[in-house]
Amino acid sequence: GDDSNTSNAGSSVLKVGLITKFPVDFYDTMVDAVKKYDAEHADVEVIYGQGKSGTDDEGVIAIIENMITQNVKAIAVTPTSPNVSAALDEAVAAGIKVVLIDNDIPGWTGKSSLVATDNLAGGKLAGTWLAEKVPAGSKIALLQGRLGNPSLDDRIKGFKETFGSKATVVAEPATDCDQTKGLNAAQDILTAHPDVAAIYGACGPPIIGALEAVKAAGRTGNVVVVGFDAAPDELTAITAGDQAASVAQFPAKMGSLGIETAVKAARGETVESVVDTGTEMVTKENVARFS
Amino acid sequence: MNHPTPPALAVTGATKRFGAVLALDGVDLAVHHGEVLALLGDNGAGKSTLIGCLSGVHKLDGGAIHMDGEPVEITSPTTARAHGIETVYQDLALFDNLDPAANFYAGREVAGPRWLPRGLRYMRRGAMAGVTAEVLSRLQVGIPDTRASVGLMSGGQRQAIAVARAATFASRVVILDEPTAALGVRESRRVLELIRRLRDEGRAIIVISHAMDHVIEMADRAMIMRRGRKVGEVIPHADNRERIVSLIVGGDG
Amino acid sequence: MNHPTPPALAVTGATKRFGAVLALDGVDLAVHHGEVLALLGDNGAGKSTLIGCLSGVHKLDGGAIHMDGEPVEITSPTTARAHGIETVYQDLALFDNLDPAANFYAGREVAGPRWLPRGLRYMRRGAMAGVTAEVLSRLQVGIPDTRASVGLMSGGQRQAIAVARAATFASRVVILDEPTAALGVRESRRVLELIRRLRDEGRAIIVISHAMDHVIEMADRAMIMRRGRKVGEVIPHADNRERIVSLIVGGDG
Amino acid sequence: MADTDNVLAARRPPWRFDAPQLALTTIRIGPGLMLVAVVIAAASLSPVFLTPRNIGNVLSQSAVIAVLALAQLLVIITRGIDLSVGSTLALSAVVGALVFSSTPSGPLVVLAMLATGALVGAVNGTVFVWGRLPHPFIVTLATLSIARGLALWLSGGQPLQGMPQIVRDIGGGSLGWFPYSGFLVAGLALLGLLLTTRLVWGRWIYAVGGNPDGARRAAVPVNRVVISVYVLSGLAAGIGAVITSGRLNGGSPTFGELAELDTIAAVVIGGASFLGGRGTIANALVGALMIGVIRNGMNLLNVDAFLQPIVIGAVIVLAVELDVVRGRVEQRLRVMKAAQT
Amino acid sequence: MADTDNVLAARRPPWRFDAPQLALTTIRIGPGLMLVAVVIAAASLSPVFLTPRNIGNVLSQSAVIAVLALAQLLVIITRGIDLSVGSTLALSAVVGALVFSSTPSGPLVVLAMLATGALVGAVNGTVFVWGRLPHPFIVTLATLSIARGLALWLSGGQPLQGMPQIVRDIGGGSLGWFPYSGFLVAGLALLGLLLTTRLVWGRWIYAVGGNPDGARRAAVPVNRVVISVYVLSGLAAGIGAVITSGRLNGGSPTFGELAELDTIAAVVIGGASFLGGRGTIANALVGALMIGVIRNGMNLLNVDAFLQPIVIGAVIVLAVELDVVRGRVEQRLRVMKAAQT
Ligand SMILES: Nc1ncnc2c1ncn2[C@@H]1O[C@H](COP(=O)(O)OP(=O)(O)OP(=O)(O)O)[C@@H](O)[C@H]1O
Ligand SMILES: Nc1ncnc2c1ncn2[C@@H]1O[C@H](COP(=O)(O)OP(=O)(O)OP(=O)(O)O)[C@@H](O)[C@H]1O
Ligand SMILES: O[C@@H]1[C@H](O)[C@H](O)CO[C@H]1O
Ligand SMILES: [Mg+2]
Ligand SMILES: [Mg+2]
Repeated sequence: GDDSNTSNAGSSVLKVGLITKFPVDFYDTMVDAVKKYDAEHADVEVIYGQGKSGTDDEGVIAIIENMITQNVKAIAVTPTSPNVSAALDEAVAAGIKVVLIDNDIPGWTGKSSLVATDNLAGGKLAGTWLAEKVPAGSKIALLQGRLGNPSLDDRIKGFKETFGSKATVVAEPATDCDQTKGLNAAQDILTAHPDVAAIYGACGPPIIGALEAVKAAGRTGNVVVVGFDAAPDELTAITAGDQAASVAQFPAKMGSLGIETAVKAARGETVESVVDTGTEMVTKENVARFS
Repeated sequence: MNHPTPPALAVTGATKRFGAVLALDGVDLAVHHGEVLALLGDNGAGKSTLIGCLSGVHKLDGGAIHMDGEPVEITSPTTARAHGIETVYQDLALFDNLDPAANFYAGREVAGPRWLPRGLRYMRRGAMAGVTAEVLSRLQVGIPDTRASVGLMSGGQRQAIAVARAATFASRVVILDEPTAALGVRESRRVLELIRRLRDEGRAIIVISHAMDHVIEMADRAMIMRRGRKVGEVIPHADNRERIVSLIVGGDG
Repeated sequence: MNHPTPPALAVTGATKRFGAVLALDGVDLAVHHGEVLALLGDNGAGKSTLIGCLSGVHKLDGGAIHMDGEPVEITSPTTARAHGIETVYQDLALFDNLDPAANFYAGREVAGPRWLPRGLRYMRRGAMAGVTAEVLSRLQVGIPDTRASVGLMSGGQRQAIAVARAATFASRVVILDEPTAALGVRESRRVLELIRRLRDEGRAIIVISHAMDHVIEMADRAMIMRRGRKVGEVIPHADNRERIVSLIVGGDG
Repeated sequence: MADTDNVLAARRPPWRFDAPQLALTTIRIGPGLMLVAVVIAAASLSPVFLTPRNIGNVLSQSAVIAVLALAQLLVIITRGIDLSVGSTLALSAVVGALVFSSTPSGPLVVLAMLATGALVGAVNGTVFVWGRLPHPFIVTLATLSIARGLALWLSGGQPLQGMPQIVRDIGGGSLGWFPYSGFLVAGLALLGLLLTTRLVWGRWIYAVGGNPDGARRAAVPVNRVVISVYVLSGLAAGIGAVITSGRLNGGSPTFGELAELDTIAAVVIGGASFLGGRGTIANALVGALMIGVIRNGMNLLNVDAFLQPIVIGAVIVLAVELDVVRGRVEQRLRVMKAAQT
Repeated sequence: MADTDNVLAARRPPWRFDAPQLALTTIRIGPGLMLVAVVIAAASLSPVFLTPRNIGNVLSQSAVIAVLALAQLLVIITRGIDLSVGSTLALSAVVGALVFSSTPSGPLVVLAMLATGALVGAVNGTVFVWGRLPHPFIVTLATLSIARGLALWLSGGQPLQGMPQIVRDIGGGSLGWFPYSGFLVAGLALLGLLLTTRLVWGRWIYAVGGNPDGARRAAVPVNRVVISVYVLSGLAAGIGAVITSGRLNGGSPTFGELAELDTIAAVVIGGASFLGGRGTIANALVGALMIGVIRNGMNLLNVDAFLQPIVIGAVIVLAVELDVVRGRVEQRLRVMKAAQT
């Protein structure tokens, strides 16, 4: 429902919470999809919360606690790490249904459902894809995300699993998913290893930075750059041919399916335990579908 | 002494409050060109406050200031300086991180060109260093390295720099708040000589001091304050030393 | 004066270097119980350095210290205190953020129980406040609020607190570095009285001062230093004032 | 206070109504007044705010900042600063989790966390003191970086799951709605109060901050005092690690990011000064709670995530500005009172 | 210097070989010696390090920290601190990107970025001065938070693509291997040198830091000087935004995170003191380059990501410790030299 008018409308309105990690376009897309759902369903009121960074466990926990206080019936949450599970246990104990979105908490059994991309699978997808694009024995570099962030780490782990030993990894610095750090790291890698054949990154912003370094080195199109998330800037670069590919997730789908599942669970309906929102390689061929 | 000309600096009915403390209560003071006026009084009598009002650090709550007979308003250190009043503060107010020349010229750097705003002017560092070195050598202050920062110098050297700074720039009035407190015999003498020289050049001088010997030696006139009021004025002399002390200390002393 | 007993404090052949500066060059000093020794000399003569070595702030490079005839080692402020030596420093060394009682007892807080390490003991704040209030009232220092921090107090009040602190805790020797420099006539008198009282109670006292009047008034003996050396010793008196000054200033003065 | 009062009773006039004194006493509560204002604002904007459950939330959400702020206060009183607290917390938590993976003993895990924190603090203190560094900013900035790196390296960059029951209780348990971590904070605050107002060591901390050189001359063991406050700050980071790990049931190398800014802000909101010698335990707690209440209130009111930093920044500067005004009024009242006597 | 030398020439002994003087001059290079050491280490570990291309990389990677550090130095000389530079950079970049989305004019975009930075700086300075806050830590911590919030809000949390050609050139262009941003830094450093050593305003900055109260009594316009350094620091953040946006061809609200720690570290590595009145432009540049060289070297050597923060922390504290030792040796040499005369 339209929260300003119907928030006090009594028990017929179901109050559910959506918690996202932090303010980036990925979660904004998710939140927008949920807001759309909210507007279309007068019998549901969604309250929102967001952390400060991709690893802001404390912030997410505070929001969970506050939502328990506000008597929501279900929470759809993008967990920053397994560390938020204790707070989610409290929610479950208070009779609140919990739906995890975006990524799982391995081994946590309290959830009603998981609506997510499998980041490990996404990484594997990128590894398989890139293994076909680079000649055997060449050099590649990996731009890690923020150390200690499981979903970002999974994207690297999955990549390595399927990419195998097709090429040597000559560098894998952490970029904190920061554009400037991605650019600096790529500059240094291209200087130390001018023959690097491909760069794969665990998140979008450092890849956007890396593209600038590739361009400055005069190797645009010549280094295979693969990102993750297919953020708007990446899509532009793929269309322009500067970037080769990116692993797309579907945040809007995650959002709408996630909130729908949460509402269902709160109403006592049965829900699927895993809803895979899937990943897909975005390349120049299919980029039009994503823009 | 009889003065046909108006005093170089005169304040009448000076009143100053800090919150509920009445630090100055209708004080009159006048000092003439070529005269050394000693300002005496016990701790907390209001001496520093009074000269603070004359050097623009404090603003008077009541009272009027005249210079050479003309009414003037002293509202900031800048206006005091513009009126030719220079002050040696009790705490010296030196910049420990700067060299003697920078200390001399702080806030009145020699710089150009004139059409630029003051802050953007290019400093004539050579000229400033030259004058400073000359003044200090005239004062016989032994400063081995004139480019060292004054924070590295001894108490005596520091006091000498502060006094020399005021002496150099005062066109009309020099105010000194306990200029010899930390000085030894030799250094004190130099300062006393300097004060006499300034007087002979026609400057009006106000000196605060607790050292009765120095007062008797240099002052033409002494004005005594107690609890924010003026309680007397005498020509200091070895003979009336006791009288001055009893004025300072008051009836209950 | 003739002293059958050994001096309360004696230092022989005191030598101290700061880098290449020879601040003390074989200085001998002795002070007896019930005696006030004035330590005179121009700025930089080495007076503060010498007493710094006696109060444990500096370590002597050469020389020996005896107390009541016994050799002692003074290596830190703690050992000096343990030997009953208390010092009023030139900069007072007060804690502006603490009240008078905390200043009095800094580093020697009254606290218990004894079996705990010193830092973990519980302070007897009442006892400390009581003694402090009593000492200050005996000294007739007008301190309106004994629980205010000393940073809010006037220069005179602060100096009085520093002097009273040393007077209270010195069992044998009190050292005062220019204790009246910032004081007015009345306040100076109180300090001079206090020094006399301490002497009468049998304490040995060393006072540094540039104020010749005060030296003549209070000192039983004066020792003069120049450029790190002892250059003379006199019984100060109004008659030999000139002689003392010329000893201080030296041949070229 | 009681003792002092006895001694001075003799010289005090008998009690009478004393308006400036009353005003002075009220206004001295200082930053506490600002906290009350913020609480009233939050309570009137959100009906949930004053429910016991939410108060419990505020307390457990503020507990870590509060613990760190108590020790940061001691550091700041000595004119220092400790930038490394957040990273040290992460390192302690990771070490705790690793210990737990090889032994189930709760006390051992807690001990490991506390020891790790204290060790980092000892490094900060000794490098600063014995290295004669001009300011602790540099060494604690370095350990900020190093401790985070060690935490990442030890954990392989992974959050490590699982904590013994005692840790989970300390961080996440509660007595009714009142979290155990709230009791822990209260206990530590009382210890801090004891230290800063009654014990000799606390007096020395203030003396060192007020006049380090004077303290040395007064035979205060200055170096040991300075080192001790960094050790206590590291220990507080270890305690913070216990609470955080308990709340989150695990240890992660990303814990405590930017905690240094929060704790310093708490201490400064509480009226302490970087010039040293000033600040009280009660006010540091108030500062920590103020930050906690503002964050919680904004979550309850569903304030846009983008706006939250703006509101926090504005409230912090407002609180300190109000305290400046309060201080000036206090000064005026003090003068008025002095004039009476 | 030249002028001073003329005046004093008369009282100087004629030149002769003077070992302490020589040692003194060498050692006074100070932090520069440490930079040379780090460069030699990097060059001997990586053959690529001293190639023109990599030097170009180091310069362009250090440019932003260098620009911010030049202004942070001025702030620190006045006893202040500016924690807000990183967020201000982000805000300026976002504003620039938004302006670019409605006008293609390069100069207008640059102007918007500079003006935004200067505006935040002006807020910092005036709130600090007119609010009589005890320390700029608080207000700049608040604007750290507020500017980041505004940047997120204005951008909707999105990185905004696209910058005019002039901005792209400034940030990403180069003359041969020498980046334009390197020239920009050099130019700003020269301006800084002119300001701090030759212009009246610069002298006032040192005077205010050395003795604020004395400066006031010497008729130095203290408030204006203090406000000006925060405005310059904000302006530097605007310039940093131009460089960053140009390098990345866009403006993002996440730019400049933790830049405040890097710039303060650069200034402190360069020997400036939080007590004010001390520090030089050249040494602040050295500090910034030192950080840039270490980061670049670790990337070239493919140092494990976990180890990088550890190495950075260790090198920073080592550099400052070496400078402490250097300072003591200098002191000794000075005394030796004084003894000669
Ligand atoms: N800024 C201030 N705020 C409040 N009270 C002040 C201030 N300055 C001075 N006073 C008070 O005004 C009175 C006069 O002080 P002042 O400094 O003028 O004394 P003084 O005669 O110079 O003493 P001294 O010989 O110790 O320097 C004192 O009671 C002092 O406490
Ligand atoms: N810590 C130090 N380091 C280097 N030189 C010092 C130090 N302390 C004192 N000196 C030097 O030692 C000499 C003696 O200084 P000292 O302070 O003992 O003089 P003083 O007789 O107390 O002078 P004043 O009357 O000015 O207090 C001076 O040349 C001084 O510069
Ligand atoms: O897990 C999330 C998302 O999947 C997205 O990639 C943004 O950053 C990460 O932290
Ligand atoms: Mg005075
Ligand atoms: Mg001395």
